[in-house]
Amino acid sequence: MPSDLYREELLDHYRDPQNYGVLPEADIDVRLNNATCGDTIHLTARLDDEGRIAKVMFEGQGCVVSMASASMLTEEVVGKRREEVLAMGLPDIETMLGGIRLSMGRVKCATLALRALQQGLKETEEA
Amino acid sequence: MPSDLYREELLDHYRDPQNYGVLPEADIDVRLNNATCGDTIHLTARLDDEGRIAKVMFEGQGCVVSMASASMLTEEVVGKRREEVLAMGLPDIETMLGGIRLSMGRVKCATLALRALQQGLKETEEA
Amino acid sequence: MSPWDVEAVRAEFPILERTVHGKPVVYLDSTASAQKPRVVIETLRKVYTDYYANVHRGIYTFAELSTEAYEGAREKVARFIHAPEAAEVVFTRNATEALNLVAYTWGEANIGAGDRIVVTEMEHHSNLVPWQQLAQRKGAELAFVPVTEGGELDLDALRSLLADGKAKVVAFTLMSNVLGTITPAAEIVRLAHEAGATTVLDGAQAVPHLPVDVQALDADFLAFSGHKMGSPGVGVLWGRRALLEAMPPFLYGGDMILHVEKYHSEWNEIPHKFEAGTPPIAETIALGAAVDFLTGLGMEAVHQHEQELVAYAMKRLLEVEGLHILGPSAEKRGGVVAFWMDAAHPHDIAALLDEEGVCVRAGHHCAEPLHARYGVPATARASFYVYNRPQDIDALVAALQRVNALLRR
Amino acid sequence: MSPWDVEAVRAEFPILERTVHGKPVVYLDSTASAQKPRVVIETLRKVYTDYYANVHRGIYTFAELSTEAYEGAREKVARFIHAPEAAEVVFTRNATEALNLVAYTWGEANIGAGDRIVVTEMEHHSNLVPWQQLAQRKGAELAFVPVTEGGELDLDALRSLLADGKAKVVAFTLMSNVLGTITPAAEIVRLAHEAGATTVLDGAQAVPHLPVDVQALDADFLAFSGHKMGSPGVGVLWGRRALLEAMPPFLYGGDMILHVEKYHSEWNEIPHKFEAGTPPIAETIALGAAVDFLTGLGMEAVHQHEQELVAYAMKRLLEVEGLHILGPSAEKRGGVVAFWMDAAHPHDIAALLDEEGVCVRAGHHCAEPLHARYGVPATARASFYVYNRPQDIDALVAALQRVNALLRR
Ligand SMILES: Cc1ncc(COP(=O)(O)O)c(C=O)c1O
Ligand SMILES: Cc1ncc(COP(=O)(O)O)c(C=O)c1O
Repeated sequence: MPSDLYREELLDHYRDPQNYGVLPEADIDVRLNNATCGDTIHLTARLDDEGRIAKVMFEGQGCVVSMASASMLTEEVVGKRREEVLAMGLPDIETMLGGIRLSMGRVKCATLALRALQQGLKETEEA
Repeated sequence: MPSDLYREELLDHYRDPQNYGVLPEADIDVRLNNATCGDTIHLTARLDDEGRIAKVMFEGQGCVVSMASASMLTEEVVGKRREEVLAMGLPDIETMLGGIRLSMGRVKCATLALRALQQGLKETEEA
Repeated sequence: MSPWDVEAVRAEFPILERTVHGKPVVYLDSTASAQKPRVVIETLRKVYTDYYANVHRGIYTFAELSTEAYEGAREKVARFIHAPEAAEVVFTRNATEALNLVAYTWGEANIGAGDRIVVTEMEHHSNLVPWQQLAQRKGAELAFVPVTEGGELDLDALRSLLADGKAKVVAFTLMSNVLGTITPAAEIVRLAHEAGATTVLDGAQAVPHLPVDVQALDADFLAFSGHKMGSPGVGVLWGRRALLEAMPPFLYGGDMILHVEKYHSEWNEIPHKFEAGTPPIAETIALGAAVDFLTGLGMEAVHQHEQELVAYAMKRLLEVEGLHILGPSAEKRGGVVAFWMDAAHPHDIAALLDEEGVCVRAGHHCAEPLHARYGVPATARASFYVYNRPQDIDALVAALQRVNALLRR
Repeated sequence: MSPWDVEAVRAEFPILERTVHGKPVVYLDSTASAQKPRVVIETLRKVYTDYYANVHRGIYTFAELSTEAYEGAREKVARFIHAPEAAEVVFTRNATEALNLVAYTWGEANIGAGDRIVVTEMEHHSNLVPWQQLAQRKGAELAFVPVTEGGELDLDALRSLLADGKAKVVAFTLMSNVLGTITPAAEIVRLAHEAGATTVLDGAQAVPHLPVDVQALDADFLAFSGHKMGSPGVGVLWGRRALLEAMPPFLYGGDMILHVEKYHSEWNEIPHKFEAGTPPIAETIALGAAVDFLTGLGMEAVHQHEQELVAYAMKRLLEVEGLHILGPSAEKRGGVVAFWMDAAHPHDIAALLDEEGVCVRAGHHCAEPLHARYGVPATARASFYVYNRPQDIDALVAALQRVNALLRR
């Protein structure tokens, strides 16, 4: 029985995540965790001269949903402006994951990387 | 529909209570009330030389159950020893009222006078 | 609006088919607790037979269905009282616990020595004793808005209590559970806010019976109880987000935490910060069903139906010799009438009415100071809800005539 | 005793007939909340259709029937835990509220700066955070009885914590909701009492699953939750009469008072002193039905059934490659097994098991410090109750094998 959440595409991202690691000389450097389930992420990113996302990398531990969506996010947001990223929400993540509808229990996993990136963007703004 | 609680005998005691009033030179003088429903009683009593109940009187306001059982109690206990009165409880009151079974909501009404008398007996003992 | 079809409403309440002492039951005690419509009873059965599991944190289907239904009930309750967002709705044990929550957390943090806590003489003990005890703990002043002979709040007295700026909170009921008085809540909130005081609204009687809109009232806190609106036992506290967020938690334990270490904890977001431990899950989902049921009837229509009943009741009750009604005229009240009789103690009234199948409450209805205000230790109280009809009042009056016949000395 | 007829027991739980994703449901999350037997669901319906009314103070038939049934449930609960008298049984929202009640009232009155509060590393947040916060408020010391690698309490460490006489309270669970460990409660109570400390027993897991006798344990307080034993959401606090009587009230309002004046109140007797406002009436009556149901099965037999299941489960789970079990050997535990897998995050385990109809929980199970103790942020947990059978464990193991097949890298 092929499940929506555990489709091959997501499993590929989980087994072999894109942009896994820590980016040197990053503009954004955020560690976040999901207390309820112990998911952790360390997300680093660089912005280009126009303030667009140039590159994102992540390291972390977590479930398929959190790791695969982190991996996909590192590709999805490249070239986006900060406002665009800050405006992203659960529906965008659901679309990115292939149009699935996440249950309440998985929302926090799926958005962990996005929240880390958004938090980093806000911190660069404040600085 | 004749009701158990509102039999003529009880109503007679309610309409025309026995030993209604305040006993002068009483050994026992207790005021008690039933906060929940506002029933009040002022019970006075005298003991004979052997410590038996010689006479009981009461004044008060309350429902048929509390007033009728106060009235009946003033007759019921005359001649009883203090231990006998202190040993009395709900079943005795129910018997006195004609063998009815009181619902939880009326227990406090029915035993108000008895509790006043028992409290008075304990106070004379302590003094 | 189509005319109120009380027989259709009654058909939704299976208990109304019962008899008591061989007489059809006439239930006139909804102010104490309301009967439950079929849809509420059926919702409980459905949750327990179809998908029950503990809420939050669960990843399997039953847990997700239960969580969605539970949080769905929160959305329904929020819409019902026109709250800006569901996260401002906290579920508690009952209205009493909701009021205590405010007194213990907001009160502990915001009331100090010399501050004034304003309540009214018509409060239910649940909206009085928590404040009385807070005042004692803090050395604060407890002040009462008097009730007029006619059963209304004395707003001039309230203005005086607010004038010196010492009042930090005004806690008052939207509707008295004894007098039936519907208080001028928007006006009271405005006066309180002008004086810089926070408002705590006891909606235990109002929310089940009237349209209540926390935004239109500009309220700060609102407490009420599901069991008085046809739901199982669930309480509700609504509060403004900013207030709830600034408050420390109340009960500690599962669900209200974000992160726990041995010597340190972090709190979850509202509303979860205030919901420690496993909530009554099916009951809360059934509260959502009760809200839907009432919304279907329309709260304006519910109120109007009850106003018609209370007007009829007050007219007919005065036919009973030696019967005295507490509180204002019919148009100023909800469907509650408390009364006393020269010939009979309220206990006897209730007991003798029961013999005719008529259910009324007798006592001080958890409002002793209000009864003291009127110099009566206890009253009998008849109250009306969506399922009551003029015949019920006729049965009440007939039974009261019998009381007079039996007990008049 | 006749052999356990699990199919007959299952027939009493209508939800077990459901399917999830087309598979028969295999419910292995009773530690979070138990499913409800037919008699409980039916009791709710019956109360609401036959005689529902608010309890206490009511003089009409429905109110009397409801009060008798509500107080009857108190008697049943008292007998179930072998309490000397029903008046020592206080109904609360849940176990969490019961534990908070003790910390807020007994704790506030009896814990001072420099006193030691002893808890254990295996406590559920509900029996940890209230004490942690009390310690912070009071400047008291919070000390932990360590958990050994094998998942048991280190009683020598407890002895040391008790040696200097500073410990005023020992709060501990009768059974861990993660490790399954059944703690040596009688021994712990004896040690605590010898050192002059009061004992607070978290029975949330034990009471639904084992015979618990507060007198044999010589306990001071015991808290548990109805929803984990097949009842709706109702909590229970039992305490010794002398302790409860000496404690100040917790929540203020209706029912818990004897007499209220404007500036002064007097409290009702126990247990009512601690039950403010309208309780969940039908739910509590249904708790009584759940107690009867369990008594009918026999708590000794319930425990033995679960021990057989957990022994079988631990044997079979070790067949799954890369699976690690937390906690002691089967004979030292109740029907709970928490585990983690090399190949899969607990979330994924739970989600993939759900696709096979198998319901398990994933996370820290409200025991973060315990998970920190073992260096695992989260586990998956399967738990068993009266309706589980060996086939359920076979389904669990088969589903776990599929997880391995899918996620092993
Ligand atoms: C050991 C233990 N203590 C306390 C609790 C708290 O119970 P409740 O959530 O019903 O308040 C639980 C339930 O999760 C538990 O397992
Ligand atoms: C006006 C008012 N406030 C508060 C309450 C307390 O509600 P509960 O008993 O559900 O906590 C009541 C109910 O009796 C009430 O009528």
